[in-house]
Amino acid sequence: MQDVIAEGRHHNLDRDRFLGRLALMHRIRAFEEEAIAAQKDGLVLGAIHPSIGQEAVAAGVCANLEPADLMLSTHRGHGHTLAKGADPLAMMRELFGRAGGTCGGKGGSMHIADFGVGMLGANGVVGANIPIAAGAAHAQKLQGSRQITVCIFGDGAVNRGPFLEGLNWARVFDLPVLFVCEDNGFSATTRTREMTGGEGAAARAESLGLEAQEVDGNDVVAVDAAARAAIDAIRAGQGPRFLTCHTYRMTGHTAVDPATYRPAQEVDEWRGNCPIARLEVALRLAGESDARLSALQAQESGAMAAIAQAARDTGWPEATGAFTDVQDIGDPRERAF
Amino acid sequence: MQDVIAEGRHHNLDRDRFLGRLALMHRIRAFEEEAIAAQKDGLVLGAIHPSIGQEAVAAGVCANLEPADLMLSTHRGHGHTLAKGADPLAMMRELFGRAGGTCGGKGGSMHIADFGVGMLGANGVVGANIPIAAGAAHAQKLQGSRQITVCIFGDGAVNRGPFLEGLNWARVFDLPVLFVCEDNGFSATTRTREMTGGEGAAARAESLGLEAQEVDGNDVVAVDAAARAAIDAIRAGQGPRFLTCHTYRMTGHTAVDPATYRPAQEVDEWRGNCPIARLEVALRLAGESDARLSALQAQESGAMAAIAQAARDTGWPEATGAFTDVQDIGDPRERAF
Amino acid sequence: MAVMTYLEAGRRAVIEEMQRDTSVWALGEDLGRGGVFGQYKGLQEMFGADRIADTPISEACIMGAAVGAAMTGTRPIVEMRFSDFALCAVDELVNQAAKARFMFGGQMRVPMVVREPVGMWRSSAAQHSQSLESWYTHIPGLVVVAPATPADNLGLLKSAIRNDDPVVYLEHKNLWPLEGEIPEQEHLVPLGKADLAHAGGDVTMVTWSGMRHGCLRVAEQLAAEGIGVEVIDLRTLWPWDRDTVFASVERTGRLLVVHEAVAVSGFGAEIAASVAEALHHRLKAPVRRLGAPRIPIAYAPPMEDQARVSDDSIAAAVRGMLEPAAVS
Amino acid sequence: MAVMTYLEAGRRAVIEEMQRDTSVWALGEDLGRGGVFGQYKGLQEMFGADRIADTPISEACIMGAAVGAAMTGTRPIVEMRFSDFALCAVDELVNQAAKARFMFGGQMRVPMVVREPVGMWRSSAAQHSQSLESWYTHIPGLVVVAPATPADNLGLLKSAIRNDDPVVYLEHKNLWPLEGEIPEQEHLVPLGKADLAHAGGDVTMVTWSGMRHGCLRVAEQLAAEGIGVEVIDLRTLWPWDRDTVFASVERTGRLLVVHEAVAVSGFGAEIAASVAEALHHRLKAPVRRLGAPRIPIAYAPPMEDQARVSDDSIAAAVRGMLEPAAVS
Ligand SMILES: Cc1ncc(C[n+]2csc(CCOP(=O)(O)OP(=O)(O)O)c2C)c(N)n1
Ligand SMILES: Cc1ncc(C[n+]2csc(CCOP(=O)(O)OP(=O)(O)O)c2C)c(N)n1
Ligand SMILES: [Mg+2]
Ligand SMILES: [Mg+2]
Repeated sequence: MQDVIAEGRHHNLDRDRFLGRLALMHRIRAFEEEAIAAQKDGLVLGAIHPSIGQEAVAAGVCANLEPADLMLSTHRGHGHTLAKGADPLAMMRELFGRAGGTCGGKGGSMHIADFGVGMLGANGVVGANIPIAAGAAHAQKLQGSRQITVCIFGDGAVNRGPFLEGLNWARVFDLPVLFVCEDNGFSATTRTREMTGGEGAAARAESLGLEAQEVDGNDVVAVDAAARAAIDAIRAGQGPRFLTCHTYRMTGHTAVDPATYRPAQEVDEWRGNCPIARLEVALRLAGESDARLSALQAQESGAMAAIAQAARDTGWPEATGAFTDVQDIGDPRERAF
Repeated sequence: MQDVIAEGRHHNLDRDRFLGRLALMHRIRAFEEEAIAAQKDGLVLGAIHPSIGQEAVAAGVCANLEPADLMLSTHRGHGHTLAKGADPLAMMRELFGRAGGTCGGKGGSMHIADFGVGMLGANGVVGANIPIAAGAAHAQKLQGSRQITVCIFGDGAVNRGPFLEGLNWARVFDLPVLFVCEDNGFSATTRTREMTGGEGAAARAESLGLEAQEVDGNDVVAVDAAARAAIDAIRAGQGPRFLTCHTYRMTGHTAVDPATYRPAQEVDEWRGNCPIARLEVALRLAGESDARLSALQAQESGAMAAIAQAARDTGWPEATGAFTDVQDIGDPRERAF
Repeated sequence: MAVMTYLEAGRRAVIEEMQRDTSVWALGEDLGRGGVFGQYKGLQEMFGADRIADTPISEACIMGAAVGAAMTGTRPIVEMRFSDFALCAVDELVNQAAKARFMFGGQMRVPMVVREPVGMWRSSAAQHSQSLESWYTHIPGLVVVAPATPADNLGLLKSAIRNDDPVVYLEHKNLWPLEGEIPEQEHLVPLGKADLAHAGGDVTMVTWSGMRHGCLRVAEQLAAEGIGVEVIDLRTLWPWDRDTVFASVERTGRLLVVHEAVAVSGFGAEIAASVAEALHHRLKAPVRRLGAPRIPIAYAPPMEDQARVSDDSIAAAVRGMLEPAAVS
Repeated sequence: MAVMTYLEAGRRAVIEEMQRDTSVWALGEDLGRGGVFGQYKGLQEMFGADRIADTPISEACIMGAAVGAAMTGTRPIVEMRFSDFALCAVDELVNQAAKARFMFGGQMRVPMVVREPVGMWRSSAAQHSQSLESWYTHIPGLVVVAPATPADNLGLLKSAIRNDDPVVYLEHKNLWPLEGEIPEQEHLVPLGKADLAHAGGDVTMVTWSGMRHGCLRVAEQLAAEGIGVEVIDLRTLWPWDRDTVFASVERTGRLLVVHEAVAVSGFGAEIAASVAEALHHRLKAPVRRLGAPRIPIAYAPPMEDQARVSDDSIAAAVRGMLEPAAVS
């Protein structure tokens, strides 16, 4: 993998840009490591789906968005959400079900949303974010906005009908939306390849009339370049685009899944392909010092430890919150008469 | 259009085969003309969707099936159903809601099925037959059967999610199923092209891993050849195939739709491309006599007039039929206590 | 007052609200040619193809895109054509539209109206005739409306479009041609308020949608016999106007709920159970429900009719409730 | 008798029926690795990948393909993983599976079992916790089953697989680890028969699924105080065992229905309304229902708990029903 990284293009890396990306990837990694540890302590209440190993997709795609752009994610959405600018403390509180969580403790990991930073929600239903994203982009078009929408989903989602319906919709209405398939090879415990006819996500997108590209999803430089080009084209009014990022999750499907359905050797190989390590090598080749790189990691992981502690120290939300924001009319307390 | 028909291949037409197809197409046309007339008289109770102008698809595809093969159709399914061998009198009775109808009067035109001849149902929900067909083919595979399933749907169905899910399913499980897109250019009052991203049905099928072909759907000789080749391949165990037949409906979406959303000139052009007339020209070129051809038409239309009359003369089904075949346990008469 | 059909009234509601608020738009199949029943006739010419949007046959995406567009500052009117086809978009309505505001902690709302024509309509058979309103009343986050008259279709649809939460709006296909008086000036009917359609002191009859008309026929017929039937058209099913219903039952001591949907687990069960729970000691007769038997709807009239609640069965039910109780 | 978990019992049912009848097969996501909860563990090794079929994430096609395969001579067991995801396949279940036999005039049947794990389960939030059984009871053509014990999960699942019409089979996720005694020999529980889980003379408590256990705890607690609660676990919701319920209410004069689902338009409404209609004059107190408020289910425990029916609220409801009636 070092060979790949040593490619010439990395020598004239925009160091400031990628130091920022590296910090972000460390932040995502640290967030999820803290969350996994906290789940072992019983603090994270519901299922979490770590994206450890996939950070280059979040950092390479979402960091290219303007704050007012919109983004939709999946059950495996911590990285995307952080990259879109959500507050990690509020997110950690949400995972812990505490007051001050991003959704006030109502959603948890699988339903994190932060509309304040244009993050329109993770989703517990595979593929359900695709039509919703098409709709958000539809509204942007109706409103004559210059903003765009990014919709990230997994390789498993391409076998659900809404994938076809949503991509077709985006093409028909020529909407400002980038669809990103974060292809980690697995749909829960199943190898997606075995359940997928044809060449896969990008070929399907092309058949629906979307220009599509595939990149090494563990190479943040490549993801960044591809996402930026697509986003620029979309913002220039060229309609929807598609991007597949090939990656791998280092953990199980959930934080408690031992993932015995895949050989240790495969996992090891991918561990050697860690997107963070790869970017560090590239930055070193571009002249960044070891000291700077490890300071950056230390800073992010230190900050995240403090955040996890702060989340632990936060109280529960009020029980009465269960009855707010249901709907404006009708009595949500109704249990029969 | 005459030019097309005059192509060399029609000179060595298998006359017996295509006289049979011609008779079938006349039967379909006569059935629907009787049904439309009967609807004007108030005899056909629910909506009917005529396939006048599209008969070459039914004749070219379904007549290649063995009786034990299975076939699923749509709301526009009279032709397919007749071509699969259903009894036209029982069908006409079904449209009239009379006793002895194919479904005992419970279904009507949109829910005609004749399991006795392998016709597993029209469907009132666009695209819903695609997963069901995949399941029927799945059962054939599980049962080690040599039979195959054919699933016919319209061009509008390719924008529904089940299209993707069903085709992918057929590829993943390598099922003996032929998907036929009967592309008449319209989804009700809308031009499907304007609502469809990319190249259309066949391109989507290919992206899902199915070999796909497109033919002139008003040329029964071409449809027959393409369908036969696909069916042979499927029966030989080569997995699912896809076929688009380009055609046009001469009537409105339903028998009462004046179809003012399309220019008269377009309709006229297609009228000149009538699949029955084209086959007649081809048969004449191949040496068939005018007398024989018109006798054949007269025979079919005469027989259908008698059938329509017989259907008119049939009584209503028993009201108590409303309570049978709901489910074996529980009281279907239940209206509250 | 002008006379207008139920269909025209719905069309007027859409026009008025689209004129009033440029964030309102409609999406669905064939809307450019007026929609399948003509409810949108001429609207694309008036408002352009962006705001009266023709869509692919993609119910899941029609509903899902509306959710996304509603979350982000627009107010979509979703046309589902037949309520039966909305079954292709249940995840989008129930798991997404209805829950988003709550799940995301109130960060935004989902102001969308889902128009789903319901009900039996000349031999439309099992896949074009369903009435599933009770499903929607069971789902937290949804408002459920079922107008029965032209004036209510105008006034309720306008209120639904202005509502900030998702509304399932059930028009009855059989009522499209029904004519009725409608105010010339702006007409809003509040959500959640029933209409006391006929006064009477002996039996409270609660109904909605298409069955309002059968109930009124029977009420008038029985009035001539000296039996006083109070017909309450709920109009909004969630939240339903319990105050009006309870006040009436307190007076009459008798409740009959009449609806077209299957009786078993129909919304009549909720009303009957609520009244039985709250007003047991005021009841002069057991609560009663009338609805369809638990059968799919057949095509042929003799069988199709078995799924209908007839005027006769309504009248018989009322009479039965007035007989001296056979306490065993 | 052997002791077995609820999960193991379901697994045994599938094994026994697949051994008995080679036309039975199962399809769903991740079944090859045992399914998401381990209900199918080792089954692919036993029966091969054709009969324990891993599928794409295609709920609509899983359900739709099962319909096609059920119509043509096989007996599919559909695994929906969480009942919430079955909302992606409602057209296939309601418009197709449930209606096909009727619509096509009885030409064939659709013998399929749809397993949909339901209910609240440790901070699973709004999209992994729903209980929508009342929806299915409203749909002609569907049988609805909701087992609460290991023995019932064995015996009912076997009966469901042998049933010739589509069965919606609702296992409760919280019950997977519950242990219970199970007969060693073949054990079939008939569909449509309730289980009288606890005898008592003062109040009839009708329940099912997860709530059975809370009801039994309360019944035992109240028995110590001299209050006799008869707990009836319906087990099958359609058709429900009206005879058993009515006979009990005739004895006790009091009905309390307890379920986990949202109370409004929950299946409790159907039972309460039916009893109020049929046994009004026998009732010593108004019928009562307990269920969840009409809210989506929240993630954080303090709010999540608001959606639960607690033992305390059940006990309070029983006590309330035994107080002298406050006839106003
Ligand atoms: C409609 C639906 N079906 C099934 C599930 C259960 N499920 C949750 S995540 C998952 C795998 C998704 O795979 P992919 O889309 O590749 O995302 P990844 O987990 O790999 O990030 C499944 C099957 C679900 N949440 N929604
Ligand atoms: C899911 C669904 N959406 C909408 C409809 C209403 N509808 C009936 S036929 C039709 C057009 C279908 O077009 P196509 O598939 O091309 O078939 P064609 O009518 O041209 O034969 C529509 C929209 C339906 N029956 N089902
Ligand atoms: Mg994946
Ligand atoms: Mg068409």
